[in-house]
Amino acid sequence: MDFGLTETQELIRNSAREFLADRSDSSVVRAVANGDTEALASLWKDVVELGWPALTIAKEHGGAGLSFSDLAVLLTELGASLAPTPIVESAITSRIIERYGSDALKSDLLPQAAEGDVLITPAILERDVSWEADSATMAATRTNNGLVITGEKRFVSFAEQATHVLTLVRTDGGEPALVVVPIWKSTGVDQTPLEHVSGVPVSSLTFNEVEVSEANIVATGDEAIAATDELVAAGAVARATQLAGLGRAVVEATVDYTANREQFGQAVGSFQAVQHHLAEMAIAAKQVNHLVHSAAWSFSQDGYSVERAAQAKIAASEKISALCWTAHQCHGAIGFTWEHDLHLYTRRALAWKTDYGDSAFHKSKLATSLGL
Amino acid sequence: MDFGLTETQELIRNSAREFLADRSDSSVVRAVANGDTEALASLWKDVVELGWPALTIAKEHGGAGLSFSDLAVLLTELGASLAPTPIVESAITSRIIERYGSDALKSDLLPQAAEGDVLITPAILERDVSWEADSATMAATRTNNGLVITGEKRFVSFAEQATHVLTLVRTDGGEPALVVVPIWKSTGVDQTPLEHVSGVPVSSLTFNEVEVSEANIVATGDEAIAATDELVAAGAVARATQLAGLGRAVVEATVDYTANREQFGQAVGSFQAVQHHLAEMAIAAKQVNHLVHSAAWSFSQDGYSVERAAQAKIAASEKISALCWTAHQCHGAIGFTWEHDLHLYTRRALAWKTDYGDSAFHKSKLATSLGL
Amino acid sequence: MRFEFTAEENDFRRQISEFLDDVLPDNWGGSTYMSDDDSWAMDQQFRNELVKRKWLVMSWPKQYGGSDSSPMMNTIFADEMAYRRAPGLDGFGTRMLGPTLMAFGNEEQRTQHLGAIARGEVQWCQGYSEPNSGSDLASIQTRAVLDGDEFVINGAKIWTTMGHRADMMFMLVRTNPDEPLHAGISLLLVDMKTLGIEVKPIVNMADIHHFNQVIFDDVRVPKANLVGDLNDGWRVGMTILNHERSGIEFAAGARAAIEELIVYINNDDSPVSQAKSDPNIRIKIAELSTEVEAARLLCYDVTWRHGEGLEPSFEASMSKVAGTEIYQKVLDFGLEILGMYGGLIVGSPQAELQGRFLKMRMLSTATTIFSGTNEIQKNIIAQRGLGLPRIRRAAKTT
Amino acid sequence: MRFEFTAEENDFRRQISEFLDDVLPDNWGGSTYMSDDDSWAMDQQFRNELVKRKWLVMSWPKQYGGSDSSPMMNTIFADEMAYRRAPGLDGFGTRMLGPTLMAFGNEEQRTQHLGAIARGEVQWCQGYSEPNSGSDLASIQTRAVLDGDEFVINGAKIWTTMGHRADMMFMLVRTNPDEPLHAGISLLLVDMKTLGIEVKPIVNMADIHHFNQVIFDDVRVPKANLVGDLNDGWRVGMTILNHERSGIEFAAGARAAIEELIVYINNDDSPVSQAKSDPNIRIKIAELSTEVEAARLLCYDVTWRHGEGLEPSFEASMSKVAGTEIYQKVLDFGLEILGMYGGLIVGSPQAELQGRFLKMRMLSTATTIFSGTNEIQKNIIAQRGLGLPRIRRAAKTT
Repeated sequence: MDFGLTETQELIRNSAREFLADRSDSSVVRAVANGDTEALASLWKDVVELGWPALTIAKEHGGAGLSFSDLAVLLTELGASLAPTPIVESAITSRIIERYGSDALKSDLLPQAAEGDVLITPAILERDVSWEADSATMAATRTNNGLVITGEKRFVSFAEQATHVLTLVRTDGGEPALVVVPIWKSTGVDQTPLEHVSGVPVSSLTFNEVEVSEANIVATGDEAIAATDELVAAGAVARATQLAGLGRAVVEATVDYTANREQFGQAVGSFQAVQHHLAEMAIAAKQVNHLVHSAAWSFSQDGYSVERAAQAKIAASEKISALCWTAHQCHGAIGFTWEHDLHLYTRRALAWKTDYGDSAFHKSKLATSLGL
Repeated sequence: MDFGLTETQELIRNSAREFLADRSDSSVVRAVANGDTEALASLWKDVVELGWPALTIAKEHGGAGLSFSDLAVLLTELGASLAPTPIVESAITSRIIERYGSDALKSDLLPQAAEGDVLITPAILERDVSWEADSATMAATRTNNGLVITGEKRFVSFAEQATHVLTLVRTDGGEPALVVVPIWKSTGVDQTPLEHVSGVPVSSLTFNEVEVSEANIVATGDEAIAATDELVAAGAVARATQLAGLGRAVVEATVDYTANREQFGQAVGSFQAVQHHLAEMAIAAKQVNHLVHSAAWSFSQDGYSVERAAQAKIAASEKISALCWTAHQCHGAIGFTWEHDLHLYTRRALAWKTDYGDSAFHKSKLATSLGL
Repeated sequence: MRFEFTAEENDFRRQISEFLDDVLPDNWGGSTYMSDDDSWAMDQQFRNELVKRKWLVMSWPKQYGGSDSSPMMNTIFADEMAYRRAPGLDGFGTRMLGPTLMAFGNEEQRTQHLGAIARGEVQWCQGYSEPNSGSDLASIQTRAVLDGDEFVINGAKIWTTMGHRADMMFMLVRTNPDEPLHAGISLLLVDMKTLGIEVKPIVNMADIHHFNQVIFDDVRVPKANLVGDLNDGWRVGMTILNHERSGIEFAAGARAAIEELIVYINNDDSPVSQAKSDPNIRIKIAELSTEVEAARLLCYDVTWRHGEGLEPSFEASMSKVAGTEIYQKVLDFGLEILGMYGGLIVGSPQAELQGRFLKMRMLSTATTIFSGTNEIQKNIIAQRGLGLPRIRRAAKTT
Repeated sequence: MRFEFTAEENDFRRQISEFLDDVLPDNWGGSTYMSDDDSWAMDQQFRNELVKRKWLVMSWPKQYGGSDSSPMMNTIFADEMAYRRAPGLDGFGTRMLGPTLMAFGNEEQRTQHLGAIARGEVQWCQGYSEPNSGSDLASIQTRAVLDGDEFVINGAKIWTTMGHRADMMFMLVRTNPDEPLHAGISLLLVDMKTLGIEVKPIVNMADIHHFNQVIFDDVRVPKANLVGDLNDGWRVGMTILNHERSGIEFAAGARAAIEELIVYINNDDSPVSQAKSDPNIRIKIAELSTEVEAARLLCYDVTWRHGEGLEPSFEASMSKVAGTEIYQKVLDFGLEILGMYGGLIVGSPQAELQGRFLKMRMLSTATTIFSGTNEIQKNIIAQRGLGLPRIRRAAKTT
């Protein structure tokens, strides 16, 4: 066991902190939440420049070939800064294509993804908002050249910025297929932008007889289910890792506020009730931090630990949003204002809590894995 | 709404407090827990003298004809004193016989129950310890004269003191029957005394071809199920009411201890963490108190509120045992000793928490009742 | 003990309910998410309806235009109104200032203000909190200096709900800076149109403008606007805070939310209708509805005590803690049931239950903070309710 | 970062496990519920086995009979032993006194005591708490007065675990009554057979005799038994408390309990086997196992910090709080699963899982109280860990 950062990881962390402090302060977060797509695009350009989308893509495909564990270090910083940029979407779709896709598809897409020339985002959920791969119903008809897709996917993050979606369909025979759809070049794809608590772009997409070539099929049958499960697990750990960073930032902000705000002639943070709130918040943040890094460690080129992924998301979903609410309690009235940044964290925590499976979903996965 | 006691209720409360302070202090509770059956019998004799078993039995059957709401006032005091005496068992079996039994059975048993000449205790649970009436499997064969019973019932309170049990069997045709078995006069009934956390006698009973006359059948078929459901609900509310009293007593004892124990030059009870523990305990105790009296009020001669009964037991089961553990935390080391009385409350709370259905059982009942 | 309402009480509850059936729009989700002029207009219109039915100040004595109705009737009214999220109530005028003027105001003040409140003609706001005095109200710094027949006020108030709609403010000011904390404070009535008052909006985390900061720059107020004695404002002002606070609105809001959720998941058209057969959801709803009932009974206990002439001081703290905590829990659970839909904002395409649960959860954040944080309420319960001692001196805790 | 153990560490864990497979009785539930002579004999026998394998003092330097094993190896050892509820460990001698003598003892004291501890020949106990000094240790009143070459001790210690089995005690005494709290305290080593010592049993709420009260009536102890400097005992004694405390035993106990429950409900012979398909039970087990893993990682973090030479002070408080709370929760849940069987006591007919969960839950009550209550641990986390200030003076909280 080693809870310390490697040299590479320290480098990632320090450069991320420096960059994000400058380029993703709360004014940028607020601008993007207000629909400023230029701010978002500009941040993405810089992020590409730093090589973050390339981080975990194999060297042979133009990436840096770093591990999911290394990525996790970056994700905590992205979480702490609430950076509105689709690194998670990019990293997990790249991973699934790398692990399940054909050599041709990999050679085609991964170098472009590493360069930021394409952005592939997952499109999994349908009307029943279930993360269970089995529940996908979007119809795909087989043709000589590939598939023709008709149906709807909901809650697709950064769909407005994405060039492709990685989506799960069900073909005529009932067989599932995981497929990359180049939405920027396809006809028949319509977007409905949603107004979402996350403060980043989220849309629903309708597919009306959208043609996709055979080459874009990543996996079919049981393999498509396994790949989707892995996509969801990777997304869950990534969101949990962002939540870990977010939680750390909220603890720090709350310590800072309560140590300085005075009432009854005392720093508010000297009252035992507030100290105990903060002690419990700090324990929770540290626990989530360890669980997410343990889960991230388990993601290798051979697979991942279903248990650790579930535990990371269960703990992050429950503890970090609860921690945000307790932070509000410690901040009192000032934290209830729009002007104060605290609610930006709370909103993002609410979004990430549910994204890629809420705690109930992952508890059920974990229970099965524990032999129940 | 009236949260105050009626004159009758004040009388019941005051006389119960006075009597129990004298006759059921912790030395008596400890003696009975150590198997002193004479102490138990002597307390029962006095309790009969006071007319407590007769309290809710109708006047026409030799009782006092008071309401379940009046009984609840007595039960809180019994709970607060941990009095080891089978008033709950007596009261709820009397109620079910009065509501569902034949006139002959009522005229036979109720006056004797009121006088304490018979003691009827419920025997519902089997090996799977389910309080669901439908799950009873103990076999009864129909004969010309009645039933012949073979099987086992577990966790029968005060079976050693009881003259009769009120038990649920399943006849050859699969039809359930609720029946009074005079175990003091029957052959084929064996007792296995259990060692139980409650500190009162609890046994398992085996029935080996035990003959019971037709006249002792209280109800059959759907009516037997309904009667058993009501028995369990009444037992649940009664135990919840005892828990309410127990909780009140533990809050009082903990206030008393923490207000006087000093550490760091302060009364322990002046620390905000301890004050908040106690504030939450006090809220819980008051909530449970109100819920149990609301539930008890709903028990009339026409039936009862399924929702209120469930809510009372859910809250009492969860909040009062939790409150006891917090009391241990506030007491520190001294409350961890055998010599200190606190664990007597904790043990009884653990027993009552599960008796007549734990919170999970009643939540399921309540959810169904709420239309889910 | 009697755990049911009288026939008269049930009848009254029915009347309110029928009235609300009539006047509330379909699918009414509460005015809480409308901070615009329309919602203010609707509030005014509702208040007129309440005046017509003689409900607005029903708890007041007949001589001031009320009906001398019992505390139980008043709580039933508040319960039903909050349960339906009805607008039109006027907490500041009818429930806070009115009773205070009856107790401490002089004849002229009563004549001038009570009738207007009873007729729903005037909107009051409350000037208590200051930027550096939140939980610790006694430390307020806004000064009022007597200059001839007028007080001259300088300072700032904050968290002034409805400050931008109000005609009048009742406010605590420091009239004697040499006295220790509580002793140098007075209560003044101030016309919001007086020269030198500036109202700055504060938008809350649910993106709604309820609060304001109110700046006082040499604001001159007639001496006659002093309520009670000079420097006795702490006693007068705290009476306002303690008056008839049953906390029923939180339990009522929780009850409404949980019933709405049950109906919602039982509707097969709901995209998350599978929740209704999920045993974990069933159990959780049972648990929450038990807590709601537990909180509700605490409120009616406070009301009953009030009717019996008993002092319900720490019991009100209990009902506030229990009510606000369960209200937040029920809303959290609503978001949980809604899953990804819980993240959609009011007005978003594909929002379920109009996105109201998210907005309500945001708004509910304040309930455990304002009117005395729940931490302070627990101190009150422990000290006033249970008689536990205060810390004697600096604690050495480690 | 690396979230896995080395091959060597895994191998060592396997060795311990195989050893315990060999020597533990079938269905072993832990010596915790055996307070009789048999369990003491078993403990002694196990300790000899540990000595044979060179595990008892493996963390000590080679010069004192140890193996200089790493903190990580030590925690793995503690983890596995606690997970199997194995007897034979000697916390007082090997983990508390030994390292303290290495740091503060003189050559003679080391020679006299370290070898005996390493060979498992002597049982130590700890004399810290007093009837009026529990959480507030610095207020101890037991006096030791120098009289020639001897200290004369008068007073009483309480909660002395193993006091009735111990050969020796290390104890805090007040040697300068005029000094403020911490400054007048010294650490003495005392032979329990010395004239004037009376050991009175205290039975705990689980009906087990672990604790004792120890009365000192003019007990004469050689001056040479002073460890460290006179009146420097607070520093010496606190080192004992802080030494290598990872808290892994609580997480290990919780892990063992939850795994046992999973096996138990998966067994169709179990009367409560319907629990395995109850979605609420499934969810709850997933939740608890997540919490157990979260607590376990905190312990290994403390261990890792220790190995890196970093100061793990408030991190140890975190692992203590998290470990003890989840341990109690898991046991509560075990009783919940057992339903009515949860109420049966060890030895009762029809008891399930030998009635052990009830006994363990009773025993676990102490874990959140002893070695610094969890409330005090949270103060430490807030103040030492997060840097929050202490109260400056009496707080006016209402």
